[in-house]
This record gives sequence, C-alpha cells and structure tokens, in this order.
Amino acid sequence: MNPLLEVRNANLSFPTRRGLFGRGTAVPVLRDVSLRLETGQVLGIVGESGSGKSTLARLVLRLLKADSGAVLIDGQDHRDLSPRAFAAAVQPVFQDPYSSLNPKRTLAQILEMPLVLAGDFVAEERRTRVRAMLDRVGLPQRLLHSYPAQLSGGQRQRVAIARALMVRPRLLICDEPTSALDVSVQAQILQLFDELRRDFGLTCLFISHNLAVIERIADRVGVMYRGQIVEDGEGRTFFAGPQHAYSRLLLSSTLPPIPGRPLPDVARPWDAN
Amino acid sequence: MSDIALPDPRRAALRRALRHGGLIAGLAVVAAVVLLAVFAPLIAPHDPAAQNLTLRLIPPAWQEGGNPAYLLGTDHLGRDYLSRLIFGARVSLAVGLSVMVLSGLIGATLGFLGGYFGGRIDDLVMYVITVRLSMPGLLVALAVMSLLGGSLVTMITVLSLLFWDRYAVVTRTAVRQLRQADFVTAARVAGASHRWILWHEVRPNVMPQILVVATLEMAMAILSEASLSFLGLGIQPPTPSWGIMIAEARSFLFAKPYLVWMPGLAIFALVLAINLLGDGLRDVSQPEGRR
Amino acid sequence: MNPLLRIEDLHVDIPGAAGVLRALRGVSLTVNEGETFALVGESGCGKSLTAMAALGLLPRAARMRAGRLALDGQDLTRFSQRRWNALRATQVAAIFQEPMTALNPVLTIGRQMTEAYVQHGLGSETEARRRASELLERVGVLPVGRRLAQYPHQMSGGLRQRVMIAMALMCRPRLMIADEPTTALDVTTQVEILRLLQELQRDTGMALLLITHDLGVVAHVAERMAVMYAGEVVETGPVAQVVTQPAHPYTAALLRCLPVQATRDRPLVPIPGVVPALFGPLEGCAFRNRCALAGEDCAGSIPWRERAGQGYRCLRDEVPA
Amino acid sequence: MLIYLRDKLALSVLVLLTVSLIGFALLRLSGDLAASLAGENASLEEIAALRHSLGLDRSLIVQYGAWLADALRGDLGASFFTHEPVSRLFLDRIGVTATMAGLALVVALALSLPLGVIAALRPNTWIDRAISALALSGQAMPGFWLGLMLISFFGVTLRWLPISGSSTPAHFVLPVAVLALGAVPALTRLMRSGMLDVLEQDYIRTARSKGLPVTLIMLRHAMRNALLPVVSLSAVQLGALLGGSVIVETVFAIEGIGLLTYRSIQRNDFPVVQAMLVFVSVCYVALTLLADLLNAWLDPRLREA
Repeated sequence: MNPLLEVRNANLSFPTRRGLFGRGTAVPVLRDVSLRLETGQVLGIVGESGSGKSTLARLVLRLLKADSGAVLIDGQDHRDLSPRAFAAAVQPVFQDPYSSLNPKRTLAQILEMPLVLAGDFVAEERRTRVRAMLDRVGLPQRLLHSYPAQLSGGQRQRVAIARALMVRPRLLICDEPTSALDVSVQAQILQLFDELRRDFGLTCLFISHNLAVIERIADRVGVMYRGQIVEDGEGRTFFAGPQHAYSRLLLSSTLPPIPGRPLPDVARPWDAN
Repeated sequence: MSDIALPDPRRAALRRALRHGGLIAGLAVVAAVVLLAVFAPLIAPHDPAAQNLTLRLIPPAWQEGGNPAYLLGTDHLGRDYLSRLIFGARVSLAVGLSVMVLSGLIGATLGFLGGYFGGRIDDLVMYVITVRLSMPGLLVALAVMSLLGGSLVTMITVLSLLFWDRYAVVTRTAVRQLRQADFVTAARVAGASHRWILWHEVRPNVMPQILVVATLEMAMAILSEASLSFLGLGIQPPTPSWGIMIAEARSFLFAKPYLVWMPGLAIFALVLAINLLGDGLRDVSQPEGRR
Repeated sequence: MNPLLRIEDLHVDIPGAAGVLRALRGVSLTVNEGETFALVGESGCGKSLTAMAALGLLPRAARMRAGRLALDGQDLTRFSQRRWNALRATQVAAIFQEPMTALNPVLTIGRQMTEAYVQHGLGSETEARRRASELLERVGVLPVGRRLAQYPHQMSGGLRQRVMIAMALMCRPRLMIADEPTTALDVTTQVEILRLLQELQRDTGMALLLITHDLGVVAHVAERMAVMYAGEVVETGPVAQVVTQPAHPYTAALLRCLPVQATRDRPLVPIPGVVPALFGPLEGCAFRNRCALAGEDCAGSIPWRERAGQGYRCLRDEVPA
Repeated sequence: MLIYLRDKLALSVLVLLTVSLIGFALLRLSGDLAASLAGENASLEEIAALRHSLGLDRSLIVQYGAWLADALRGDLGASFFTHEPVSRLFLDRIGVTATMAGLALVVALALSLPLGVIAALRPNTWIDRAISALALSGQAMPGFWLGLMLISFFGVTLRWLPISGSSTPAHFVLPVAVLALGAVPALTRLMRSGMLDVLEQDYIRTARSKGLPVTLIMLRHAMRNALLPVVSLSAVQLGALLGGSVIVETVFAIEGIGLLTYRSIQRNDFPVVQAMLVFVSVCYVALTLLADLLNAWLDPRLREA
C-alpha cells in the first residue's frame, strides 16, 4: 500500500537573480529530501531557521517546484492532480494568525470559500457545514459574521484550522501553527489538534522549531539541517536517544522549566562555523 | 468564555469617519459643488454666455457701482460672473471625475498585473511606468491638445492617458505585499483561479488605497484642466471654465483683481475639499496612524 | 543583598480611542545587586512596559499615574530628561528582542558602539574604540577590526545580539535590562547567548533584569522571578520555589500549558478563556474568570500574601501543581 | 551595486528611446503638420512641396531614424519658424530655467525638511495639524493663479518686486516662490511620514536607551534613514519643476525654455517641442539615477543590491 504522502529525493534551489540580465547562482534549499507519511500519522519536522522546513511545506503544497525528485499523494505525483482534486486531498495551516485570514471577509465567507471552490455544495449545505465546523473548533456561532479583526490570535488560528478542514482533506500541512501564540493559547490549539486527530483521523505534516511541541503531537520525527533530513524515526525512540549529533544538540538546547540545571554546552564540533 | 468585545471594523470605520472633521468638511463642499453643477441651469441667475456690452465690468454687488442683479459683477463682455462660476464647476467636475475613473482603470489594471504576477510581467509594467514618469505630463498634454484642438472629450482622453501613474505605483506595491499573504496562499491551495483571488481576496484589500489615490488624481485633473485652459490650449471659449475665466481676466489684473481671484478661489476650494476628503479616507481606512 | 532597582506600586495608563487602558496596575518588584531577576508573563501582561518604565522610556502616549522608581536609593520618579539620559547606558543598559532591527542599518557597528561612551564623557573616541574592540573580542564577534567597520545587515541574528550585548556593556552599567533577548533566535543560538550573559554577569557583577515568556529560560538562568498577569505581579519569589511549588493559580496553570518532555505523560491543560480587557478600574482578581479555584470571594479585594519567601496575590492556600 | 547600475543605465537608454519615439509619433500623428504650417490659404501643391522639403512625406520610422541619428550627433534640427538651430535656442535659455528650478528645489527643501521633522516630532498636536493644513492648501493652489495673485499683491499693491522679465535677481523672487511652493507640500508630507516611520523603529529605542540627547538621535539616527525617500522624490520634483517652468515662465514672461516651448507648441514648431520633451526626460532619468547613487551612499544595504 502506498503511503499517503511520499517525498522522493527532492532537490530544490532558489535562483538568485543578479540584475535584469544576469543568471546568478542557485542556492540549494532542499537537498535530497525523502520522507513517507502513512495515513493517520503525524510526522513532525523540526529544524532551525533556514533549515528548509518551510520550503518543504511549500513544495508539498505545490507552491514551489522541485528541481528533481517527486512528491506523491497516494502514489500519484501531486503535479498531476487537478486543482480541485489536490485541494480535496491537501490543505494548509500557517504560522501567522494575522496574515492567514483576509481582513475584509467575514468568518462565514472565509469558511465557505473552500466549499465554493470545490463546487459540489449548494448554499444551504455550505452554511450547515460552516456552523458545524465552528462548533467543532470551539468557536461561538455569534462570530459567524464577524471579521478577523474582532478575533484574538488563538481564535484566528482556530478559524484557519477550520478553513483547512472544511473540505475534509486527507492531509494537513501545518507550518509552525502555534509559534506565534502565547503558551496558554498554544496549549489550547494543541489540545484542539488532539481532538481533531481523534475525530477525523487526521494525517498531518507538522512543522515546528519547538521540539517540545513536536514531541507532544508527532508519531514520527524528522530533523532538518541545512536542507537535509539528517535523522528521522519513531517519536519515542527519537526522544529517548537521538542518533545524529545535530539532533542531540537540538534536544539538549531545549530548556525545560526545571530549576537547578546548568545551561547545556552547545559547541558544534562537526561544524566549525 | 468571556471575550474582549472588539467592534465590527466596518462600523468602527464609519464611526471614525463621522468624527473626522476634515472628511466631513471636504465631503460637504464636494457635495455642494456637485449639486451646483448638476442643477446649474436652475441655480444660475443668468445665462452664462449671454453677453451685454452695456453691462461690462460691473463690480460685485457689495462694491461701489455694484448691481444686486449681478451678485459677483460681470466680466469684460458683460456676462454674469456668478453664473459663469456655477457653470464652470461643470467642466471641472466632468474632467475631474472622468479622468479619475478612466486613469484609475488604466493604472489599477497595470498595478494589479505587475504586482500579482511579478516576474517578467512586472518588469514590463515597471518599464511602462518608468516611461510614463519620465515624460513631462503637462508638456505632452499641452502639445497634444494644441495639435488636436481643445474640447472636453480630448481633454479627458489626454489627461486619462497621462495621469494613471500614481494608481499603478500604489496598486502594484499593495498587491505585491498582498500576494505574499497567507490567505492568498490558502485560496490558491483551495483551488482558486487567479481571477478569483484577484477579485475576492486582493481587490477588497487594495480598494481603500485606490480610493485615496482617486481623490488625489481627481484634484490633479482639475488643476491640470485649469492650467491647460488658462494657457489657451484646453477647453475653448465661450464654454465657461475656471481656467479660461482667469486667463480672460488676466488683462484686468491691475484694475479688477477680483475677476482673477474669484475663479481661482473656486478652484482652490474644490481641490482643497477633495484633498481633505482623500486625507480623511486614508485616516479612516488606516486607523493605526496618520501617514 | 542590597536592592539595586526598586519599583513600587507602579501604575501606568495608556489613553486610547477605546478608553483608558490600565496597562500596569500596582507593579512592585526589587532587583538586587548582581542577581538575575526574571519578569515572566504572556503578551500584553505589561512586562515590557515595566522594563521600559525602569529605563524612563515609556511610550509617548503612556502616563505614569502613581508609583515610585528608585535605583540604588536614588529616586527616579521625578527625573528630568537630562538626568535620565545621564543614567542610561552608564547605570542601566538594555538589549532587546529583535537583533535584526535594534541596530541602526545605516551606521557602522563601531560608530554605534562608541557613541554613548564618548557622549557620556567616559573617554575619547580612541579610548571608546579600544573598549569596543575588547568587548567584541569578549563576546566573540571576530575578527574585531573588520566587524567594527561592518554594518548590521552583514551579520547573522546571533552575532547582532552579541554586538548588542557588547554595546550595552560599553559604559559599565550596574543593571542590564534584557527584553526577550533570545526569543527571535534559534534554540541553539539562544543557549549560546544565555551562557554568554551568565559569564558576563559573573565577570562584571552587574544585575540582570530578564524579561521573557519562556519558563524554561527562567529556570535555567534566573535566581528570583516575578510572574505578571493583566498588568499586575501575581507572584514573586525564588525561581526554584515558584517553578516547583507555585503559590498562584495562574503560575500553576501556565506551567501545565508547557509541552516539554518532563511532562510527557501528563496531558496538556490549557487555560480556558482569555485575558480580561484592562479598560477602567478592575475589581478583584483579574484571573478569576479563568481560574478553577475561583469563588465569589475572588471578586473582592485580594491581599498580597507572603509564605516562605514567596509573595502572591491570591486567597487560596493550596494550589495544585 | 555595479550590476544594479548597469541594469539601470541600460533601462534608462531604453526608456529614453521609447519616450522620444512616443513624442515623435504623437506630434506627427496628431495632425497634418505641413497643412497647418503652410497656412489656411496655401494650395495643395504648396503644402506638398513644404511637406517634401521638411521630410514629412517619408515614413514615420525613417523620419524618426533620421531625427535620432542627428540628435545623437547633437543636432536637434532647426526651428520651423526662426530657422535657428534648436540646440542654440535651448542653450540661450536653459540657464534661466535651470537656475529657477534649482533655486526652487533648494527653497522647497529648506522649508519642507524642518516642517516635516517638526510635524513628526509632535504628531497630532496643533502644530502638526497646522503644518498639514498648510501642505493641503499648497497642494490645492493652482500655480498660475498663485503667480497672478503674487503679482497683484507684491508687484502692484505693494510695488516691492518686479512682475515680469528676468533681468535682475529680484525678478526671480516671485517665480521661484511659486515653483517652490508647488514642491513643498509633497516633500513636507513625505518627510513627516518618513520621520514618523523611523521614530517608531527599534533602533531609535536603542539609541534612546543609550542616553543619547534628542538632537543627536534626530541628526545621526533618524534623519539619515528618513531622507532616503525624500531624496528620490526630490529628483522627481526637480524634473517636475522643469516641466512646470512652462506655466511660471508664461505668467512672469521669463525667456526660459518653458516659454520657448509654450510658443513653439502654439505654432506647431515641432523640432523645438520634441527637443524639450526629450530634454525633460533625460533630466528625469539622470536625476533618478543620481538619487539612487545618493541613496546608496546614505544606506549601505543598497550598495549590495
């Protein structure tokens, strides 16, 4: 059986355009990235800024094109899917709760949008589904006709998640969905993810720079460093004993709220930089 | 769950608008001038073109030798000055509004294309904008008007073809930023076409800025019409245009200065009101700060 | 231990279109000489505002309604602009969250580092440059000669924060205020910067007022801490005590929200609801609408209580950890 | 920066070619030049002969090519009316116009930079509102009318200043004032918004946290950043001032290239008009290039683009 998402040896580089006529050099951002994600699983991708984790998300979402390699959804190259079929299969949730909702549209319009574009629903059915989804993500019905400006950051992120779930996609791509939130709100959103996983059997590619968040939510973990996945494995095994030196560094740099411990030593012996 | 009760942004904007003195004042003056222009034949006491050489250069009613029937006096051909001022508003508004709309269509379209699609299309749009900016607008307008002969339609066409640059620049910048927004990306992933995204996601967010530019361009068009007509290469007499009135009164600058300052004041008041309106719109649509 | 910075009953209002925001409502805290004191809370709780007040840099719109500020016994409350300027950099220095934007993009690192030293009359331009070189060397921004001539955009975020730290040390301040100094940085860089701050503090004996939302950072570097919620300090005390035996329900709830490995097999317990709006006077406990222990008595006035070195503002004696 | 300059130069040349071609086409296609030149009573043969002698019977592209080839050699043709070389007509008058435009820009900057800074330092106070009101009024003032009003007041009522011509420095006071006031509103508003933007930046907070005095923060930390957009606008404004000279020189009867152009337009003296068009474009392109260089000097980040 095919995994729901498979990335095969993806390479991607950003061309730097030197002026109007120049060719410039290409900066590699993804280097031979491969991963598999089975239905019902959450794969956490962790890495620091510039590691290529967001690029990976944009690649899967077809917002970028790989130089080589392939992205397969259920065994099918994702570029072969029609926009509608792709939208029905894959949906995104982004980091910034402010940029991810159109300030000029009401929640009802925002949430109906994926259904309108899918084209299979009459107006009555769209409204019913929107109301049900509001309940599902814990937003009061009276917010239906309000604008994003009237919502808190946590509420906005609930709307963004609701929008992604409207068409019941099989795969959710979450790019740092809790990074812009306060810890108490982050906890609310993580709890919501737990519930949604249970109810919808969500499959999820969950990208974060926060190892603690990844540990909470992910079944499998992939560590990205400079465009490569340097280690991936089952969650508990990984956190019990990461193999790659960079994974160990990352894990030891995460500071738990336990007093009395010294700061870890974070020399990077393998990477004199 | 107790919420922070945040107000509906549209209602908040309306409240800000009603409290904005400049916006209300500007709106009132513009509305008054529009009414004057529309109902000019009913309001004007005399036919603006009717010459009466026996009634030449009557001073305004409050000055010595004034005639209450000619409240603001008469010009060198004995035409009622007040009536000419009222009818002059028609030319200014016709030019201002038409140029605002037409140049807006040109400029905004270019801005949307360049800003949204980027790449080579944007290079082309930027090139067209640069070409336009490096041409002296007023000079080109003068030259073309001189060759084609002045008429209202020519004037509107020429100005519209020249004064779209600010629309293009502002729209392009705004659209470029919006293109990066996550909600646009979300719409793309949801399968929306470019046209759908431009109309539903991008356009509503750019409209406030386009509206502000629109007021600026309307003001600009009115000033340009006055300048061209003043130089004798715009609207042709006997059509009453404020610019022509100033040009005709110029020979009496020393003897009858009010003939010059009255139409000038009319231009000034209308343009100022439009600018106030634009400033107010900007304040209302960008509550975070006056820029 | 000698108290260095004392803030007593600080009230700050920010008038706005929607009414007067009571941003700080009676904040009191003391930072002792040489210690690291952490001010913790979520966004909007007033922790940065408190720090800015200690620098005399409240936003233009903000008004200090009541309260006292003192540095080393000197009353700062009625300080003139000129006296504040003399105090800044030499007594109190600051570093900020965004190293990318906190340095002026059009001036060289050297110029930005030396200007305050010269301005405060501590020495000539040459002496200032010598001190700047020493400090850059100390914080590991190498090679010093080239770095001094560089502009901020030519460096990474971690390096810029090191430059900020070196710059803050130029005039040998006795207190450094660090407002979320590592929040914008990657975790590995964060640890490097925190270690650097610890070492420098040991070397110079200065006190550090650390503003952060990250309880993990607090547990690792601070000795004492205060927790802020809705413009108030709700709990204060030694870090080891507050983090392990919180006395205020908010502190306890915040700790239960952290998804760290130490709590792996405990479920996350989010705090329900949202922070109340801080317009107009607020009666009773600001946290009671989200608190599991709240009762009707929480709507009345809440006394400040002390227990075993911990101070807190709550009526309940037992708070489940 | 070098790559940027190379691109910019190439683009400039392309832009200038396009502008001159558009100008050429506009002027040629807008009417039958020979017919209007020959006068109303001319016979068809006379018109045809005139058309041939002026080279107007050739195809547009050929005519443009010929003009361009001449122009690149510095020969801008001769006036249809006085038959003087266009370049001579220009050289005789450019001094007056350039002096006025330059002076006007200096005056405008001297007024608008302080006004913009003051307004930004005291946002939403009475002084800020007064400056904004002044800028708005200035923007609403038609330049030619302002000129006439100034003539009537200073020249006729008070008799302080001469009202037409360009023989003494006093003659320049009123026209320069009109030109400068035209540029002040936009520059003031840009300076104000630029300063407001900069004053909100983190690095200003850093500078204040270092105990630097306000004047030093303004001069060293804020002004330089806020000036970047003003420099660009100044270049555009200087180009606009050259174009605006048509109106001012007409009102004040000053023999500069503006008045020359106005007269030439009125009598369809095509070579002069075309030359003026290209001249203003060259100025605009050169000035924006200069502004870019100036900005690169002010902001090190731009040097690496």
